[in-house]
Amino acid sequence: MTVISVTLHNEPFNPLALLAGWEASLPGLTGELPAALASFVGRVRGRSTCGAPLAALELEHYPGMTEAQIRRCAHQAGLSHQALALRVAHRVGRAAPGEALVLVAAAADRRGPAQRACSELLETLKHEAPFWKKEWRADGTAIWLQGNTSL
Amino acid sequence: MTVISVTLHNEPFNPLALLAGWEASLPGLTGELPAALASFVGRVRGRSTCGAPLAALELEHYPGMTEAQIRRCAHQAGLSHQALALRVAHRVGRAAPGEALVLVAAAADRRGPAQRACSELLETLKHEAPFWKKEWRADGTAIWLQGNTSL
Amino acid sequence: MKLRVRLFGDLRERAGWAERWLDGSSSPTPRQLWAALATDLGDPPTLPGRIRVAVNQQFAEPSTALSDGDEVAFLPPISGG
Amino acid sequence: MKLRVRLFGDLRERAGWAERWLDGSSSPTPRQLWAALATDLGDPPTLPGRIRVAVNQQFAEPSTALSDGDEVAFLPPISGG
Repeated sequence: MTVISVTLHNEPFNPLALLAGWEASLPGLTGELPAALASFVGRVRGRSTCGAPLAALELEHYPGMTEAQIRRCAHQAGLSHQALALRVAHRVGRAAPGEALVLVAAAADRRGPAQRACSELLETLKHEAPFWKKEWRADGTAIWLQGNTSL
Repeated sequence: MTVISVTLHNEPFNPLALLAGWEASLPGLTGELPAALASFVGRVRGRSTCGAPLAALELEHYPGMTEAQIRRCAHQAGLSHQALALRVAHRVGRAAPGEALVLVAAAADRRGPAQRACSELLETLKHEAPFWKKEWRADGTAIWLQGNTSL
Repeated sequence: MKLRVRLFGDLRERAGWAERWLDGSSSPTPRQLWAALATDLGDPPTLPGRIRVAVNQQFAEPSTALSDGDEVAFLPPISGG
Repeated sequence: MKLRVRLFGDLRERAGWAERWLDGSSSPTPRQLWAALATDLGDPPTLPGRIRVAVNQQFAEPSTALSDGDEVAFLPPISGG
């Protein structure tokens, strides 16, 4: 059974501080400090998808459904790859370039399962968790992104 | 050109503190906080490869060649996957269960390159960087591991 | 039959509202509900393939039979992470 | 010709030494040097495939021609990370 933790953040969050706190909590949750920890941090880019300077990225979500969908994605990734524990933190609201958008972390007994669970969870939440991104450009114009950036 | 940083640690090190410090240094090295950061932390297991309780893991290396080989691996992974920056920290000497063995981190502009560079670097350093592991068991016996654990 | 209808992203902005209780007596499925809403948006009545449907906060088929009090959401393409 | 010879891991422990300067006049390649060392280790003279060779801290073929002052290392199977 994978231990799953999901949080949404309406203000800037420090992903590596969250990661360190979560890892330190694992012995109490899974019985020991797992041998393998894979993680990913995504941040707001300084440029829009069309290359113009970006003023901010606005993240809309569907309160309730978004958290539930992330948990479903995590549950599935945990089952598929025998992860011991999974952690997702995601920003919502208006975020400035350089600020953290997402943290995904997977703890497992071996490096392969940890890396695969982290990677799969990152992909599935991008496609299955309801978030919408609006790019605010430096000139005051804004556009809604239609779907995800390429790998 | 990938910015590469490699350190070996003869004493316990805090991999997530190193990761946070390294990420914070990146704007000065690559011009901005990269949009994608993938990382892996490996720790000493509580059990030996044959399942017996482990007292400690001893890591021997080849001073000079080990660091140079890690840098070669990182250079190659950076070229292959367009990583902006790569970080490796590796323990040497006698390490207790739960202590960090290795940190590998990759910063890139997109999630795919960051994850692939991190994963490739972890695999290649396992096979191309001279480290040798000796398992010390609770009963005082010890064996040298012959090659790597499976993925 | 009352339905709680929710819109997100560019759909929400174009409609000018995020959430409404609507009478669903003549819209027993999300697909028919969309056809009724589309007029207001100035869109064709056919639900575009890119719009996903959620009923009671779970993804659902556009042909799902709706019940009184259901929450129906129309979701433009997701871009998370 | 003097060679700086280094052993690691179980090879080092079995030999009882980590580093020695040896006369390589009759051992112009790592393969021939191994054959000379193997007698001390009680091993057959053929270099096992699992042992890798490094010359001056870079991986090298067992047939590499050695020069005076070279550092030659015999590396048992690596297990890093």
